[in-house]
Amino acid sequence: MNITLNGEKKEVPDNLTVIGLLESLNIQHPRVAVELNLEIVKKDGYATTTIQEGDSLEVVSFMAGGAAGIA
Amino acid sequence: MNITLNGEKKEVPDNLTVIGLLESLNIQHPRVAVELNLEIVKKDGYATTTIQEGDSLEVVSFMAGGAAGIA
Amino acid sequence: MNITLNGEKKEVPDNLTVIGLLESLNIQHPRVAVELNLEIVKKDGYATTTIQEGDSLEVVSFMAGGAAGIA
Amino acid sequence: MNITLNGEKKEVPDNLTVIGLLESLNIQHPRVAVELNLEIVKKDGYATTTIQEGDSLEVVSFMAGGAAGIA
Amino acid sequence: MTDDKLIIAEIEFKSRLWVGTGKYKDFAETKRAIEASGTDVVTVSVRRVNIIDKSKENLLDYIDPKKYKILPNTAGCFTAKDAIRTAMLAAEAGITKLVKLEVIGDEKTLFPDNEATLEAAKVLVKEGLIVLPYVSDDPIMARKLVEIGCPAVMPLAAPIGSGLGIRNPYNLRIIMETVKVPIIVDAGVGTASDVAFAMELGCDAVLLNTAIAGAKDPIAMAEAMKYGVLGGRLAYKAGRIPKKLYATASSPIEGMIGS
Amino acid sequence: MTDDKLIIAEIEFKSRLWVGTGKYKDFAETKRAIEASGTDVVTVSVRRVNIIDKSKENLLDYIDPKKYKILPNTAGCFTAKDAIRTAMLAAEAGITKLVKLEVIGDEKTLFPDNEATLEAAKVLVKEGLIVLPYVSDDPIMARKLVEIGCPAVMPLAAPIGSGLGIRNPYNLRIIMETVKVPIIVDAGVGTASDVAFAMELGCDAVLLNTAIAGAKDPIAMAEAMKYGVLGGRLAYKAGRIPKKLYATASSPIEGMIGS
Amino acid sequence: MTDDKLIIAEIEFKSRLWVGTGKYKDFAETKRAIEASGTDVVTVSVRRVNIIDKSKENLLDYIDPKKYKILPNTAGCFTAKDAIRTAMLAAEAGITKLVKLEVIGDEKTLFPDNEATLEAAKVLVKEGLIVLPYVSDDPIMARKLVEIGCPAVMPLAAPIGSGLGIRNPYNLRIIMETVKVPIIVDAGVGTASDVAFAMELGCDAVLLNTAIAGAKDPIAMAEAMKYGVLGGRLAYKAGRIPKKLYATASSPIEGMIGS
Amino acid sequence: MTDDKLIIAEIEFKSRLWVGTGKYKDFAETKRAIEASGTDVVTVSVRRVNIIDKSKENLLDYIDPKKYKILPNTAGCFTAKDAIRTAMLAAEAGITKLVKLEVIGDEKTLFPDNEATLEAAKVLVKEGLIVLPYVSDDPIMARKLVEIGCPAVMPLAAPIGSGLGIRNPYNLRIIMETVKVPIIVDAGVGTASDVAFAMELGCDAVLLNTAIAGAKDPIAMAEAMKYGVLGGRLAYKAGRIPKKLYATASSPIEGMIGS
Repeated sequence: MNITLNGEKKEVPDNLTVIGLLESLNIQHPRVAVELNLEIVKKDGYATTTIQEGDSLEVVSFMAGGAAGIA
Repeated sequence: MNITLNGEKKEVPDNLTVIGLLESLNIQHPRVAVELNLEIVKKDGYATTTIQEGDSLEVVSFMAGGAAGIA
Repeated sequence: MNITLNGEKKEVPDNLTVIGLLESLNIQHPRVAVELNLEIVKKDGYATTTIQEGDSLEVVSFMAGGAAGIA
Repeated sequence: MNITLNGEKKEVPDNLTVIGLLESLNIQHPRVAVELNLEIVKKDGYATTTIQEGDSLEVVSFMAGGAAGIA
Repeated sequence: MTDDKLIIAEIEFKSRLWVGTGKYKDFAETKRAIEASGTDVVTVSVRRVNIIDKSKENLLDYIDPKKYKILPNTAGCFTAKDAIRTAMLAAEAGITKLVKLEVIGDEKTLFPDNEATLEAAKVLVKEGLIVLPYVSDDPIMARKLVEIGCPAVMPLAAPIGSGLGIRNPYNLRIIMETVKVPIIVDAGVGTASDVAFAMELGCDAVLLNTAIAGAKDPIAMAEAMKYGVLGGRLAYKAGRIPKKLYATASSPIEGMIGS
Repeated sequence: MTDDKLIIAEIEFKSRLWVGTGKYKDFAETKRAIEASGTDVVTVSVRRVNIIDKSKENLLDYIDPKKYKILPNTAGCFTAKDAIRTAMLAAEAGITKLVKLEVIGDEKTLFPDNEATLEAAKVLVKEGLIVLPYVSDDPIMARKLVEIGCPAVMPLAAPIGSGLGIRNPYNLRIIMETVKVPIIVDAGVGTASDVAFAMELGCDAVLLNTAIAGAKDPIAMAEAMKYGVLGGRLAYKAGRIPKKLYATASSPIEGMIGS
Repeated sequence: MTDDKLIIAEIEFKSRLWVGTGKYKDFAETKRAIEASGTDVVTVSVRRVNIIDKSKENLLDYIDPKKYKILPNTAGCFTAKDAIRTAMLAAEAGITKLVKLEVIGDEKTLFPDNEATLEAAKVLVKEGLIVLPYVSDDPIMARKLVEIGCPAVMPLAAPIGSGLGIRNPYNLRIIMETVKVPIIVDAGVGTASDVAFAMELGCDAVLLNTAIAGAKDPIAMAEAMKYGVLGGRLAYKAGRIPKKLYATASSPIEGMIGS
Repeated sequence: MTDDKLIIAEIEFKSRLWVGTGKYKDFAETKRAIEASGTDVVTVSVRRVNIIDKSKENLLDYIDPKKYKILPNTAGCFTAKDAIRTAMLAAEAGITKLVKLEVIGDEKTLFPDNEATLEAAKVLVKEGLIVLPYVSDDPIMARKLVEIGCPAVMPLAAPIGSGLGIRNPYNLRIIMETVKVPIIVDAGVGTASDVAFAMELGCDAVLLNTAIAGAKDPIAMAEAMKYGVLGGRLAYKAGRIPKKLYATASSPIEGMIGS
């Protein structure tokens, strides 16, 4: 199925859970946060939350970035 | 009847119009503004607006007062 | 004879007085000052002071020039 | 005999040397300097320099005292 | 500089020095100070008519609205609601649609409540008033006020009555880069060099009250301020020499020392 | 000064110098600068994980969250909505409830949008986050942010990355008189004497990034800033001599700030 | 302020703005700038008469010595000897006994050589000249110059032509406490607010040249300077309000200068 | 910065903070303050030995000359003659050839008498002393002192004990351009940011006394000053970011506003 991940179209297997997605991307769970269709997915929901066709996901983490305003 | 004028209780004759009130106080019409129960009374309404028992009026004008914040 | 006038060699007639020199240069007397061999020549001495061979003269006046240090 | 020591009159024995004076005052030699009648007495002259009647001596050392101007 | 006109909402202002009417000994002194200042803009507050003491003189008997532009202010208002009410009454009084909008956020320092000021400005602009808002020296707030229809902005130089002068010329500069309306420095200046400096920064006018009314000799200070504004504006237009560590220095100093 | 602790929302901070992680050559330099600064508080941004380039190193492999307090920021957000979303995601990432809230009002100057910041702060405080808001040096806004539950306020000293230092110590003084929470100067400082001065004014901490990362030798500047904060704080606690025109002058010059 | 006269060595000066004649496009511009400045004191240098080009115009054909007080200066002299010679010639020229004594110590910065200036002043005072010495802002040197008979002192505000303005108002204050003769700020000012500030400090006059002649529009800047001096002097006499952190603050900030 | 050594007349100084010994409660406090400051240079005055009270303790019992470089000063001398006499006696005492030469010109302000200082320096240099002269911030005088053999110059930042800090960084800059010897700021600083700023300007060291001894907590202020000097020096070497009106501004600001 097709989803939007971090702003980019991506094809992923059906019935994929959030945890499945993260593992397929081999992203360590700690220190990331996931937003599914503008709703935050709690860590304890990663395993039970299934991604649907057309869903939009954001997976974010901490990056270099400074004092005020410095993106 | 009793009204509140500029925050003070005052007894005035019944069926008094705004213009009547101003004249009784011998306040020149120009350069004042009148608020009746929080509604502004336009100058052309002075003659036709009658004051009721318990009304609250504000009659204001320009006073010395300075730059920002100086009351 | 040869003299030095304002730093430049110059040939002038013998027995020339200071006033004679100024007039030959058609310099107005007022507002100038004359130095003969590092000695100031007072105005009333212009007529009686004769210039000798090899003398060094400075004739100065007021020029544009500004506040401190601006030559 | 009478001398002036650091601005004060003082009576001292005759034929006193500078070193004798310092010892009589039990002042340690190092870190002091001596001026006899406005002339500095070198350390190696302490033993040979004899003080005369009426001499004026200054015996100074290092004291607390700060940055510029703070006596 | 006859062509150096200040125009706000199609109103032409002859003077770039605007003055208040508070804190004077009496109306006579007020009048003389205003005349000495050479201003044509006088700001006044809106207050309840004194019902009891009818004898009380009226400021406008001294300051002729035909001669001076009257700029009502909402001084003393601590909420958007009160400021709106006061401004609407001022407009209804029928002399002018101009209003100097103030919503004070703190009684002690008289700093403006920028948010409430913006809220009130939105309403008053819709009502057709010409709203000149008193705000802190915040470029973002200045931009928002212009966006909602304020034809000028009046940032403070320093707290009202403090006499500290232009505390943050950098913010004023940034405000002037951010919005393209006249900037009128309002409050905080103390002396003639302060107003001259404000004009040299490129500000369009200065409004003050305490600096004149609170001086030992208000009339002389009023005249001093007149010259300060004239001198500062002329210097701004004349184009000053660059600052250098010394005259023969190759490059202008880059404000690294002492600034 | 072992007892001179900075405590915000029951969290104890060892260092009064907080640093950013942006603009460094690489993570190795970032790490060395942070170590040289002696800080225990590091601010980081919240960004999309790079999906394509999995090899890409992670900042937190260099900055150990066990060793440093991580302070996520909402840098780059221009609306309350985006800032709220970013802050909530940062909290969900599970390292900390702290957030440095920024809502930028202007891309050019990076001035904060105070109103939007207040709006976002209200939501985030309700959500249980510890909100440290970046705002302009406006005492009224500082008071409102404290009233809605911010445990500290982070006014700017000067525009981000400007290096201008404390442009308006007067406003910082007034903010410190107005609110009784820690004041952390955020952005605008350029060198060691700037941070020392901020501490001498009574500010509780300084957060900076560009001044270190942008210096010719970031590691040396990081160390310089460490000493600047230590010196300034000690001087503040030590109680400086009054300013006088000269030592024997009878009355002190009380205008210590800015003069 | 018709009674606010500046008197030096029994000579009464109408204007507190004194101007130089250097660096102008031509004599016509010089004349117009001087007129716009409202001054009655013009400083001129003493130079060799041009022998070759007799047609060359003379400055004094434009600046009428009957209308203006001519103040010859020893600009360009680097030794006491040259300055003495130049000053004596100026006096002999018969217009005035006034001389602005300068002995330059460094070609690059044009800082005065205080020692040599004092040495020359001693000689010239004995010769009966009225010596107004250009010196650095050193109170001790000011006192020595007054002790040997200078009726006024002319400390620099900043290096000649730098346009930096009053760099050290503290020293000027101390000089005014140390000597009781008129203090004329000489050199370094750049704009109208600088001269206003000098007058507000209590200085008695300001002499400048580059700030006017070097401006994009010298005539406008000359007028600006006129107003700056008038405004600053009036403000000084009027008695300004004290500086406070905010109006209701109990104690004034006394560090008025430099802050 | 192990290679960042200060060397004057072949003597190597570990610390760039030099301190005085005056105005302390007692020698014990003096010792503790000096230790806290981290200095290795201590200035002392030269005074008559107390003949009467032999019990009196000696400063050097507390400040070990093996551990600290002793810098005798001629504090309190008002003539070249007295300063020469005092300096010669100090040298004869046999600890050092170093002398901090002071000739005070005015008891009230403690400003130096530059002329007399130069005169005394000439004699003392000939006598083989290492003369570090305290002078006003006059580039010409600095040059003359270097020309006659002073290996460093000690200009004042502000009047002694005034705590005003660096009043004229411009002059210090010009002095550093004019002479190529170490510049040690002497007197006038008040707090840690002042000394940091002096170092950031490029000065080589700072000497102070009152700012530490006069603080409420001299020991804490001594430590503050240590950090101020370290931070300022490191920042100077690190190369600070340029000052801009805001980060994205194309050109550094040219010090036209606020400076």
